[in-house]
Amino acid sequence: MSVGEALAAFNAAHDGAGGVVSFLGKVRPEGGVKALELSHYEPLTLPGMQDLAEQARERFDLAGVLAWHRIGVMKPGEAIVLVATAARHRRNAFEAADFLMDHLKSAAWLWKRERRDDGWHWIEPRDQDHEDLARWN
Amino acid sequence: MSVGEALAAFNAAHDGAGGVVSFLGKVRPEGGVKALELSHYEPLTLPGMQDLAEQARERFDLAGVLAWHRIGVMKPGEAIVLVATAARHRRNAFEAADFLMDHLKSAAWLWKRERRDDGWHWIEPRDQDHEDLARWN
Amino acid sequence: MSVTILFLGPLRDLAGEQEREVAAPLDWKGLLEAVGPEIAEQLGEERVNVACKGKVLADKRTLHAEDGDEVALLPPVSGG
Amino acid sequence: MSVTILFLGPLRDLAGEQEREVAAPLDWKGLLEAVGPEIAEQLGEERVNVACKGKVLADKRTLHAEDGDEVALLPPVSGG
Repeated sequence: MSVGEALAAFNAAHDGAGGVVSFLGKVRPEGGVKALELSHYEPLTLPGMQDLAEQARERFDLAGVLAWHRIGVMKPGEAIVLVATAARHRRNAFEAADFLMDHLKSAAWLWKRERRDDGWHWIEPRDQDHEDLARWN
Repeated sequence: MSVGEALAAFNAAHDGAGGVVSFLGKVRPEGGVKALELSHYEPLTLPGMQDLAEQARERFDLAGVLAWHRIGVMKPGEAIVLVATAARHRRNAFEAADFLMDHLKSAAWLWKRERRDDGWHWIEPRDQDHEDLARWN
Repeated sequence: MSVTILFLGPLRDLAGEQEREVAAPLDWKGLLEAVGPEIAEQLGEERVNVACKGKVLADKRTLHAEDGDEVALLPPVSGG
Repeated sequence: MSVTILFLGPLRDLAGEQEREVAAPLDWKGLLEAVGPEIAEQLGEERVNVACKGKVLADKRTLHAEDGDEVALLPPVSGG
């Protein structure tokens, strides 16, 4: 299922919601990055994402949540992550998508490395990512 | 062009952006609303939306902006408005989409009325909409 | 030798029509007379704007429409 | 009679392998010995977590893995 098909299905499934917000994150073709690899630990990663989606649903009174994260090797321009939120009011849908992304960036069981000309480098969240996450506490 | 096709084309056009945010606003099937009618004054509405998109592009350093607003009569569940923003960093893309929607809701040259059982009623922005708009000043 | 007055949004209901042709030239005083007391009262409110030839007037009281011009009466907006 | 230790993310590079079988049972002291000094140092850091049987330990020093259990070493994460 493509990103477009997933969003179309999500929209169709939430006809009654006034607003649907989506975020699509892609590998940026810059800084000499040739590829990105995301790895996970399935026994934790999947339940963790399900729990995160459920938290978002309750906290922002959502009609629906979609949270996808790819694993494996991705090339510049390719999709890494897709979230979508459906809510009665737009502010809730916006905040929930923001909340999901802040958590997926620096509080989900995923590990990211970049391949540059001189090989692979593990990436840790930036200070900005930690600050973004702290907004929700 | 459908909402899905528009978003797919927007994504494809902004391969280099790290993040793409979209907002889709639909007629809510509640409160006895049978239909919504949006009217515009083209000599002001279209240049106003173009100016708004350009403001968002500069303010949030966007790689791209999409802003669609339908006019005419719409039924519950149908799309009214679609915005999409592409940026290097996700926070900018989120804020720009939020900014666009707050302005389209209460500062664009559009007039909305609802048809309920007892006929048509003109809608003015809620206090919340005015407060949302004021955040950007 | 006429000016077209356009009634947008709820003003269309008050006017009972979408547009009206009136004699040119048309200034603020002439506009208030042309639209009748109910719409004139609305025009007195700060949040109701007036556009002439597709441009919103910074001060609607400076209206000066000539033959062929379109004057649009713009009540408070709501989109999305 | 063995426990599987999984090295996630950058710990995989430090370990030079993705997983290692060690003798059961395995406690915190046994883990530090089994992984070698470099990874033991990482495990001493607060931000490195340990999971046993698919559950993150609230206090990794209470580790008690038995035959057939999987112990995952979890360095700081980064997604998206």
